[in-house]
Amino acid sequence: MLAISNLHVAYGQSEVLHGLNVAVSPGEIVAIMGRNGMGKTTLMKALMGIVPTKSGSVSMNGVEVTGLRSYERVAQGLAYVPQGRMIFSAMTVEENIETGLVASGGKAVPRDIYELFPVLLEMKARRGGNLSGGQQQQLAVARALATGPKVLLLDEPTEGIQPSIIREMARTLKRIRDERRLSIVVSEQVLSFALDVADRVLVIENGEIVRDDPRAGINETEVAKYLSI
Amino acid sequence: MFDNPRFANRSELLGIAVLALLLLAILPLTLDVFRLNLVAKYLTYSFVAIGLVLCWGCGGVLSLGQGVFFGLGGYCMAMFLKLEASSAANTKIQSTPGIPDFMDWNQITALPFLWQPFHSLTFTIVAILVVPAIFALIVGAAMFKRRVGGVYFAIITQAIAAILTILIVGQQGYTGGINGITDLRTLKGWDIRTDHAKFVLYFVEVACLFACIFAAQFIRRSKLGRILVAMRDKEDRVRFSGYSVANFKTFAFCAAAVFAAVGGALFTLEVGFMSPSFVGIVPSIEMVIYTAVGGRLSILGAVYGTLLVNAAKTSFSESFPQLWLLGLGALFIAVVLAFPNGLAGIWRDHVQPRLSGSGKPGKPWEAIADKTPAE
Amino acid sequence: MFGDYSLGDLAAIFAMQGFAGLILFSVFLLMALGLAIIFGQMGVINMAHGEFMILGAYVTWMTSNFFQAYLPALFSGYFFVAMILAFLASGALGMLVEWGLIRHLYKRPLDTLLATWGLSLILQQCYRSIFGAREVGVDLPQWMLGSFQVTDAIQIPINGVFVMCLTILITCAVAYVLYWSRWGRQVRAVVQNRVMAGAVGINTERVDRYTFALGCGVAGIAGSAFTMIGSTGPTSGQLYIVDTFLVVVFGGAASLVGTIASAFTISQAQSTLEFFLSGSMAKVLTLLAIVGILMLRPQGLFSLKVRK
Amino acid sequence: MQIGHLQKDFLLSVEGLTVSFDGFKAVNNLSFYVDEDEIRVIIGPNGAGKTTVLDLICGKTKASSGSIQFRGKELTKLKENQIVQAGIGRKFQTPSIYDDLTVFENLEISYPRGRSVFGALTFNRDKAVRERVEEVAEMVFLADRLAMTADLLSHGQKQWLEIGMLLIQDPDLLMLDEPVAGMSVSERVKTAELLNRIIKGRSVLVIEHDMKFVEDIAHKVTVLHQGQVLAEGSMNAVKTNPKVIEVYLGH
Repeated sequence: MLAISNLHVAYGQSEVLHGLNVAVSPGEIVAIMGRNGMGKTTLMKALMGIVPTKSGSVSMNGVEVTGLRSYERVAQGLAYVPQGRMIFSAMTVEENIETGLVASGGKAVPRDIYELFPVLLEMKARRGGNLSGGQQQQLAVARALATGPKVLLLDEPTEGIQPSIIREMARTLKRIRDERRLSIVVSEQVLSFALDVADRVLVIENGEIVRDDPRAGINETEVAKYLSI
Repeated sequence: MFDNPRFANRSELLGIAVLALLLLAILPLTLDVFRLNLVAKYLTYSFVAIGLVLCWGCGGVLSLGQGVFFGLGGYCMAMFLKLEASSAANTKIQSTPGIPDFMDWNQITALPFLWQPFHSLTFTIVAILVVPAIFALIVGAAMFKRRVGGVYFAIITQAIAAILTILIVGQQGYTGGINGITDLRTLKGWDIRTDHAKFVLYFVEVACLFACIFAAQFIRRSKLGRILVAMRDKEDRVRFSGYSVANFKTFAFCAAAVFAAVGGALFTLEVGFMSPSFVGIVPSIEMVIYTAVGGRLSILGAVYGTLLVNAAKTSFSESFPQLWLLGLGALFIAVVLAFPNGLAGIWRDHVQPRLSGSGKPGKPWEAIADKTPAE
Repeated sequence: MFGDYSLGDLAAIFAMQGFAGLILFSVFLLMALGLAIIFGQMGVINMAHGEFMILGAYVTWMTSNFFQAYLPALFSGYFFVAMILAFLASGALGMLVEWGLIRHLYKRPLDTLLATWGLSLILQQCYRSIFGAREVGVDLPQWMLGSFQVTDAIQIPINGVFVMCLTILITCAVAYVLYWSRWGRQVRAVVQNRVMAGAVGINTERVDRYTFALGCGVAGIAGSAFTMIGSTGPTSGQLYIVDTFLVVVFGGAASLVGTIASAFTISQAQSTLEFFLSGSMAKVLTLLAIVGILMLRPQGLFSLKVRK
Repeated sequence: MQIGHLQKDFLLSVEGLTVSFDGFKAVNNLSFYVDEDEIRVIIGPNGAGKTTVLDLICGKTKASSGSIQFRGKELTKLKENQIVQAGIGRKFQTPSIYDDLTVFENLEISYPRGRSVFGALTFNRDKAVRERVEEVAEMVFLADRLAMTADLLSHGQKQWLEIGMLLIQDPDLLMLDEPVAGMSVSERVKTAELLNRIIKGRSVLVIEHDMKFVEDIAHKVTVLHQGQVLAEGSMNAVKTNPKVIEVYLGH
């Protein structure tokens, strides 16, 4: 589905990602773990075309997207829930979701999105900026789903969110995967969440993938070493 | 190597020497008095341009109201000269002798309070320097303390230029209205209209210009100048190095205002009148363009830019009046899009390396211009 | 100071003055609407905004001449055709300018200001070369001449009423486009977070181009409307630019309601002052008050409270 | 605890500090105290409010309520430059230096003299200044780069330069926001060595994720979570604190 090969990304002179290789199968949920500053966010941004790629390639279903702009990548089926959620805070909840419809060509917000997130239906006339962190997170996911993606990228979705909501989020993501048959790539620092949600756990350290384990038979303490304080 | 920052490095000193040679020898020897007076008129704008180099180029604060300060200086000077020209003997045919003619035409019967002190030359000279400085201080302090800058500052200064123009035009009994203050004759009895006087005034002006260049050069070479550059680049870092950013911006704005006012006062002397058409929005923006064409970071570039644009304006509008505005507009766009550092940038990036052949490439200046902050 | 007037006269004067204020309000609002889109939404300083208005005025003038010469029977309705043509002409020019000039300068707002000033000089000269230096005025169709006789003393000119109605219509249209249409959602998304807008699938460059064109087109309509109440010359646009910017900035740049409120406040202040003072002093005092208030409250009357 | 005990003089006391952005409390009723000569490290997951705390102390963000006392001086009422003059230096997360100026000029501007407009105009680059600049440049490994324009430096060198700019101010409290982020391994080692040298004789407040580095220098660690203190104490105590494990590992 999504294939990343030998991806190098640099800010000016300092290279942050040193040749990543990741392949994501259809319907798979992949968690990318690592501490702050290890390159998770940079990877997400590079996949969306927000940060330019230095060398290497990213392809979706065999279609090369490396040279494309963000909106063209969305049209190819990539969707993005950024770190910090970045909802359009001055716009209402409904308008936020509707911005995602530009790519999919729909007219109104599909019912199933509101079914996934009933709270958004209740609050559809509120300004996005006035939602709580957890609600904003749901809104950001809903907005991404409105584009009709094949691969959903989530950058630290648990950041600043209460533990009780985090568990629910894992369930929701799996439900999204099952209902829509899309692949999900999620970057994380919280191990329990990653173990809840992922089929495969990668660890990124200093811009390189250092571990790649399927969920079954994962050595939690080994992975935790890369994360714990 | 890190001794006291020298006043100017060798190439800058050379540049100043070349300019001095041009202004003090080549032009006076080759031009007739009429043309020389034209050059003198152009040069008065270069005072404004030098001020803009400090406040816009170095400090990143774009003022679109420099005409206000040019006008304040010019009007102060004009008021003094007008009072001298309106002696009771000269104006005995008026219904109220001893006051300027336009006041008499507007049925004003006594010299207004604000005009009284301009009988004194000393007061006038002090006013030329102090009035614009105080005005700039008030405007600058009010805005920079509230962190208003960039585009908003530009628009508000532009509005101030519009206000002052409307005020001058509207209050013609006190200001001479749209025609301005005209028919200026003598300075302490010395007739400024003669060719000889114009010749002498040219040199007085060039002397003032060099004083101004030296002052600007001193400011830019001082730590204050480096702080201005630093501020344009990373305002927050300067704040967190313990400086009050607002005070430094205000200083740059005041300095630019005083330079502009000196230019305005000299303009009145050289040209023999002052009018609101040098105060408003259009002249203010044109002055910014002189700076941009010369190079917003170069003091000498500002002088050359002013001279060149004005020379082009005069010769163009003499021969192809229709084309002049097209040319000027295209020049604006070309400078902004292609040469953000103007003549000085072209000189530094393309001409100088070839001349010296030392192959020591300077940092591309485009990068610097791009950093002029947005807000 | 009211001693010379009877009570009835005074009432009539105030009514007329109030109406004059409303016309001024319409003029300010029409001028500011286009800029509220370009500067308020996109943050682009377009100093050639006045020239885009004038283009609309000239298009209207040409249309009126065309109808007079070739379609005299339809002359009474030419204005509606002219308005659409004005919108298209200014919008098309706007699109061209965005492509050739503005898009290179989004990160250098002060430079945009200088470049668009250069553009305004070029446009002025073009107008002068094509249409001549003299001001031109359009002939109004018969139905727009004259005035409503409300009472003996109060007359309300029909063209003034027409401009007011037009203003209301265009304001509603702009509000609809920005706040309720699909396109407006994209514009607001791009304005709030360009990067994220791209990442939800919005073609931000196209949005920029069409938004700029829309603002210019609205300016064209404004210019078209102005031919109803005054004549047009090559430099007329420059007279408007400071007022227009102040209206938008005073209202709080990103708020359409703010722009309306500020146009209303400024126009009423100015027309009221004009009754007591000379026109120029009224203008000076109004502008001074605006500048003074902006120094105290740089964010303008209405600032949108959003969490960043 | 005895009544009327001697109140200890902390260098920095943060009490009841709250800042909310439109209802969202980024920092919520936060209190902590820093001693003289103490090295304090703040850790916590993204979004816990670490950088906001530094912003509040140095005046970049204004607190909604609460107090920050530095040597008995209330900081919440001061302007940024006054806080710096009171003796607090701050390093930003991304290197914040003056790209257009040389390394020498970068350091010189940070030299704590001639901070008024008039002072800057008459500032004289005398022997004391030159020696101090050279001394600091030596410390931050940039002695041979003094004449270089700062923007030609590598990422790591820029970070060092900013540390040098703080050092030359000789602050009583040094605040560092992720000083080793984005550095290569060799640069990290050098930076650790540098920081170990310069933190002597002053108090330091560090935000850092590199735990090896934290372990080396920290006297005391404060763990922030959702704008509040989750745990505080020695590195070992914090590491075994069940609440900390819960937040980080979720078990």
